[in-house]
Amino acid sequence: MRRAQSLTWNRLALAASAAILVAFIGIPVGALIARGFIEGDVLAAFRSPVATTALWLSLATSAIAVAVAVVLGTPAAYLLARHAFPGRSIVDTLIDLPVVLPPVVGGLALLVAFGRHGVIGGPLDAAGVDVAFTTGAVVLAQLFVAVPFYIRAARAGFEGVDRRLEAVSATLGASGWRTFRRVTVPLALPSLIGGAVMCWARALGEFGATIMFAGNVFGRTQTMPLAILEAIETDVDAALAIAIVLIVLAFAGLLVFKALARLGGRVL
Amino acid sequence: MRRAQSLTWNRLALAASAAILVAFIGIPVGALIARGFIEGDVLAAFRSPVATTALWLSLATSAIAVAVAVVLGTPAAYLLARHAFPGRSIVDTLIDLPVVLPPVVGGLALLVAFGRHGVIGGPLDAAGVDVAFTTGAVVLAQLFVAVPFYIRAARAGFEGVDRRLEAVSATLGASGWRTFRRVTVPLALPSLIGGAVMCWARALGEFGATIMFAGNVFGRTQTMPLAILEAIETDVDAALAIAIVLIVLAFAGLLVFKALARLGGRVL
Amino acid sequence: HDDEITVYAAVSLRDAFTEIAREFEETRSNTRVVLNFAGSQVLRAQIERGAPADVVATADDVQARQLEAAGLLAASPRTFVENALVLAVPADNPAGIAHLTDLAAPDVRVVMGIADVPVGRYARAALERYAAVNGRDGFVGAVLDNVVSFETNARLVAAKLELGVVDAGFVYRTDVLASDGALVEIALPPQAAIAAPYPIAVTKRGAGREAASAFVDFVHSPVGQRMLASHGFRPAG
Amino acid sequence: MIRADIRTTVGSFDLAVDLAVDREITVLYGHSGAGKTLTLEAIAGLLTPRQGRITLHDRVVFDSSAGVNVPPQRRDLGYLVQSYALFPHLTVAQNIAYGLGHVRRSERRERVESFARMFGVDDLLRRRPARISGGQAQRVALARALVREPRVLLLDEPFAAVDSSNRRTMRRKLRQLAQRLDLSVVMVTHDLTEAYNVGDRLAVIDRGRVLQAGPRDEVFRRPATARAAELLGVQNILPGRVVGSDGDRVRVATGLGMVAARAESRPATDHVRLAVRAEQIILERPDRPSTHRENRFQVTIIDEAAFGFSHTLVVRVDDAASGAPTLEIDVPAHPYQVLNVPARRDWRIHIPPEAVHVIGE
Amino acid sequence: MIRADIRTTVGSFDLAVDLAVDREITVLYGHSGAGKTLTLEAIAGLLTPRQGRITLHDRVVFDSSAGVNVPPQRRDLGYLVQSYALFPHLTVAQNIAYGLGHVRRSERRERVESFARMFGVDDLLRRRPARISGGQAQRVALARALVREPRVLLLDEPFAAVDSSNRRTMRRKLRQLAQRLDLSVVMVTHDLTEAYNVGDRLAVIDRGRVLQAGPRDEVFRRPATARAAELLGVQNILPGRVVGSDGDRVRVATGLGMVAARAESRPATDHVRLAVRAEQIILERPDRPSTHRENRFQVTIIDEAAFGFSHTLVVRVDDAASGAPTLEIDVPAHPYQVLNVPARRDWRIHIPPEAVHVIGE
Ligand SMILES: Nc1ncnc2c1ncn2[C@@H]1O[C@H](COP(=O)(O)OP(=O)(O)OP(=O)(O)O)[C@@H](O)[C@H]1O
Ligand SMILES: Nc1ncnc2c1ncn2[C@@H]1O[C@H](COP(=O)(O)OP(=O)(O)OP(=O)(O)O)[C@@H](O)[C@H]1O
Ligand SMILES: [Mg+2]
Ligand SMILES: [Mg+2]
Repeated sequence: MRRAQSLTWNRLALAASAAILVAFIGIPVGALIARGFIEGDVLAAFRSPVATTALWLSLATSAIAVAVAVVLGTPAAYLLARHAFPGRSIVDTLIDLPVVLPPVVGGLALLVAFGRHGVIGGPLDAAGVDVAFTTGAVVLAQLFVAVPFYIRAARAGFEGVDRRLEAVSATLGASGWRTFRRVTVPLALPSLIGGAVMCWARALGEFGATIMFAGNVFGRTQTMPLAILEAIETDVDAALAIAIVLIVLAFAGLLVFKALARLGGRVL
Repeated sequence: MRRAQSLTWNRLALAASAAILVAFIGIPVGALIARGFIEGDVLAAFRSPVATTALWLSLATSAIAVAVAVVLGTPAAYLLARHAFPGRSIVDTLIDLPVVLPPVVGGLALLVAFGRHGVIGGPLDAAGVDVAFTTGAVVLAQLFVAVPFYIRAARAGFEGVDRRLEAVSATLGASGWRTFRRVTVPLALPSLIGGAVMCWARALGEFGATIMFAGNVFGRTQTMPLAILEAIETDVDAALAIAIVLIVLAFAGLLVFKALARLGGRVL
Repeated sequence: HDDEITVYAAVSLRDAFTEIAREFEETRSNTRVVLNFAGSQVLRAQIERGAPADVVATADDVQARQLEAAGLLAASPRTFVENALVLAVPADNPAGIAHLTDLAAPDVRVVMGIADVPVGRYARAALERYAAVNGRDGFVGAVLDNVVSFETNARLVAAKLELGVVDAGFVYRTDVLASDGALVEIALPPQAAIAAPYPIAVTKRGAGREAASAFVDFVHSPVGQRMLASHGFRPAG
Repeated sequence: MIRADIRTTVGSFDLAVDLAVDREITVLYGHSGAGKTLTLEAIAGLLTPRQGRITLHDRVVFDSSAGVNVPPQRRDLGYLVQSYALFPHLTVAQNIAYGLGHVRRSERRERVESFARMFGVDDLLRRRPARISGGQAQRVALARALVREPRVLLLDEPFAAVDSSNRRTMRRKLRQLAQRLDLSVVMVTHDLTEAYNVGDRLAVIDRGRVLQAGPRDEVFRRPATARAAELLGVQNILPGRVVGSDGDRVRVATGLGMVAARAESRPATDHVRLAVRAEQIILERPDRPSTHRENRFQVTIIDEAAFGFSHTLVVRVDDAASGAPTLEIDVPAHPYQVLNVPARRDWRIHIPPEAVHVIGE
Repeated sequence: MIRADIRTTVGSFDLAVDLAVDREITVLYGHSGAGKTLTLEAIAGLLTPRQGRITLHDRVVFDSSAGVNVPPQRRDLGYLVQSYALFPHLTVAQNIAYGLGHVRRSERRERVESFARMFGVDDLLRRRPARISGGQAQRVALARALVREPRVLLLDEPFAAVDSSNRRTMRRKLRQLAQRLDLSVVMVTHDLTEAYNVGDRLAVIDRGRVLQAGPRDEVFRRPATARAAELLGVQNILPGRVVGSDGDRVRVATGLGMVAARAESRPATDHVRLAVRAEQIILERPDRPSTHRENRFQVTIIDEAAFGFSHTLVVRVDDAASGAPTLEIDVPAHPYQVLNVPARRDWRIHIPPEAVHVIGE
């Protein structure tokens, strides 16, 4: 069981399709970066207050969005994976809907619900709480758009956990919570991490829902994507330079995230 | 092992967080739909040529995009899950990048690479092949933006497959391919399906990269999201009516997709 | 700052309004201007749903008029500046466009806005006016057949031109100016010249604020107009 | 003290078990698919019976009529599952320590180490389950179930994967622990020798029913039914009819002729079966006078096989009615040599009446 | 014909196995963690040894020096893994049929059914593995490995989870199949009885090394080393020194006194160990004259235990040197009763010289 043989042929086919995909994604991104470097001033972008302010805002809001997605999404995913209840597949599908909506429409939906005249926004407004057009709205927009990716991955992960191990845990006196924490979650970890990574990436790249629901105010709701698309208005190449900042940040962030997760998986 | 007990308390906590998420997603979508029905003419939208033409184009292109994502993404995911090679985590992270890029920037990247002067587009143009601003470009844009979701889910699924079962399959004379097809894929199926669902949903909702790379021409490259966002420019409520068409379609599609997948999983 | 006003402005005004706001704050030390830039349609949708805008400046008088009709403005919008529709080509002009009529030549890739956004509306009007005046039937259809993409805003048109993936497109003069030489303007025949008015107004929310109307006044002031002019806008005519 | 009287259906399998276990080791013995694992799962709370009642040390943990159903984690028991089910993401030490969440850190470590030593897995503590052998995994799983020192212990084939010397040690440790901690243990096995060597009490299960339960020797010597006798490895089961009884002797007419059996009383029915273990039949030279008056038969060896250090002979009784069964006889190596069995085919056997168990059905 | 001469290191475990298996059943016997499973994995191609050579029926499937390493699926063998590893998503029938991809549909079905019947799982064919018992799973896995009728068969503890009656049937079927199809079978077991009952040949493995291999009886009777003897269940191993030999008799001075042993020739070294099985020592009444001249010892019973239908006595030889080992003796139930062992503690034993095996180390 320790080391299986693999035919070179199969490996080649695998490598070929992986290579096509890598090229398909890598060449455009590479071309973009190349153009940004040649035509734009990437160094200046790295230092410009527009980019750095948006960068920090993006980092902070996406981190919060992922945290909320994990905290709320994990139980939801577990419920969907483990408990049959009437309407489960409706709920399951409802959770996927934000992915289908063009983000601007999603932002509109949030605005309709959380705006001053909305079902939720109305009462909140009466209580003096503003949601739309605040930094909080950025987080909500990101959450709305990105949480389905986490839930779907987590659900698949939970479904893959051997239920016998959970049963054994119970016979060893572990409460449901302890079993969940010590057996279910660690075993579903690759999927949970994968989902969180996708969720974070999606939140980081979110544009349409944010500009619609949170607005585009420098320092308050202007995240990296908004900064990039605002910059495009005046100069594509300046925008590309900011985009490179985002790409570098995301690349580093993803690498670190995955390395930490691997480490965590090992330590756990 | 057959039926474990669950504390009502835990269930409540689970149900509560699931309910919060469902409300968070459901209320805005519901509000949107309500508004669309009240203010827009949904029936007219369902019959309008703009909506129906865009609908078919969306269905066709997203279906092709998902098919390509599955065909190319599955081997890539398997490779990433099972074979260690230098630079694996770089490749892995590169594949996630399109998610981080605001779609318009992604479209820009595609345009840079596939445009007339691009690394890929240049030679193609010389050979008389146009990629940008065609229906094919719609598929490529959707693929670019959506394929990471499939690959990530598939990778997690493959990682979860017990390698002993694959080893046993080999001792039973099964070729690598047969093992993959009869053991690895069926056992990773929940993740593969989850990934394909997310991938399809993302492709269906794709706007920014499409309008940038494929343009927005009625009947050729105008998908549902483009039609909705074009309509928004003049009449929000007409746009909402078209959005409802998209939501209904996506909801039905997702339900059918999942039901078929469950069936397939059982038959397999 | 004890006084903060929020200005919602069309994205094409970004650089000009950023400068104007800085200057405005300079003159009124206790006032801060928060700027929010988005497409005119997004601005309208946001204000309709209670966005905290005190002043709104759109790139399209249709949106402004609809806001007024919805009773969301304190006073009628006033045009404070105009932009000019131009025909632009990439710096290297790959299709060798020299005149508006070249757009009808076979295999020219044209981009323009959709009919629902100003830049598209103006482009069509320009073409139609030119065709009508010169009696060229079928000219508009031939150009439209050459369009590879109808964009939802002028910047998407400009971006494609800047990348050199298309041959020609209708944008605003300010876009050409902002492109740092990546775009070249092809002069439109006088028959096709079209001006795009930019209206500005104080919203209902900003009605009570002195700073809001002061900002609008500042935009109209010679200082404001000079700054706008430096970004390619023309005084409202 | 465990009492389980439950009834349920799993798939097409019908389980109806009534089992009582005292402060001692009870072996639940039965063939593959008899329902042993399902019974343990029901006691552990992993399988909810349709109806019935389960008490552990006077605590009702399940009662269908009262609606009681205590979840597994609060039944306070140790359960070794048949497939070990070690946690793949935890090391051996972490696996063993898993159930010790409530114990202080220092003590936990000590206990883990002492139990690991007890089962000879102390040099594997830092490995993951994927990197140990099958028998090692089983021992780790046993240590994991025992380290909590629960008062009720359910063991599903705990020694199936380990060799005899390990098995001996483990058995001894288990017995010591059971005594020291006053445990009630139910141990499942399909291995008759195991059943005999470990248990104080024995319960025989077949097709979801407990056929017989009682002190080990009692069950072994006096199977209640022919099926129980068969399961308990009685090779010779003869149908017969009681024709008389005097004192502690019962006389039974069988296909082999008249057979005398020792029985406390005449069975309730006349149609009986006689159960005789192969190793209790005595082979004698036919040409020497016998010291036994009863149950002597002239036989012919028709088949033989050597198993380990004993020989199994299949013999036909010479005067038997046609269609009468053959008998199996076990002869240890020493008498086999001394008597020089291979030299001749015709022998005499003696069946001591004490060795004949009468089953009235 | 299987030949494996390999060497590798897994974790901290060092495997260096040299094994040759002919067209017959070879049992690989060893304790838990001895390296049995790793050996099978290497032969099956699931574990690539660091160096060595493996041939299956004259086909080199692995040769480190020649760079040959045939993947498992082209080694044409059947392998029953210790943990069964049934495919959870396939039914029992589909599991069994898994390796029959090349066989025609109608025939496939027939073969699946006949093998399922052979191992008594024919009424489970449509179930998923999660819904069958442990022993049933093992039988399904065995059917799955055998149905392909591979010429080389590797079985890792194939009977560990099944009861004795199933075990007997399975053993018989396996033997028949092996003969009919001319198979080379390696069967791993940790169970000595199993090893004795199934194999033509026996290989004893310990700590990654094959200690001894040969025809079963040969290995059982003449363990090559003290460790092999111990593993093979020889209870009495006495260190001694050869003091003389005449004819086929060797005389050895031990802690118990002089012991005569039968040996073809005087061992190469004088320092030897004597191996004597407990069941070959004969208990005699000390007050009756003995018929044996050699190897008679006066003993005292110091402990005793009953196992099944035999009794194990631990005795001390009365005249033994201090520190000399005690002896274990097995007495079957019948002589135990006849001699009335419980009545006295002091006895005489006789160790037949034929039962004393001399190990020269
Ligand atoms: N989930 C299930 N669904 C349907 N039938 C089942 C299920 N689990 C077990 N069975 C059947 O119930 C019977 C008893 O199963 P159980 O696991 O208790 O057997 P066992 O006595 O433990 O046997 P073994 O010694 O082989 O482990 C078997 O015939 C089995 O096929
Ligand atoms: N992947 C591994 N990494 C490190 N050590 C291992 C690994 N697999 C097995 N071992 C060790 O190698 C030794 C031999 O293992 P193997 O599985 O061959 O034992 P075995 O003879 O089959 O024992 P059992 O009867 O318990 O199954 C054991 O001590 C085990 O702990
Ligand atoms: Mg069982
Ligand atoms: Mg093993």
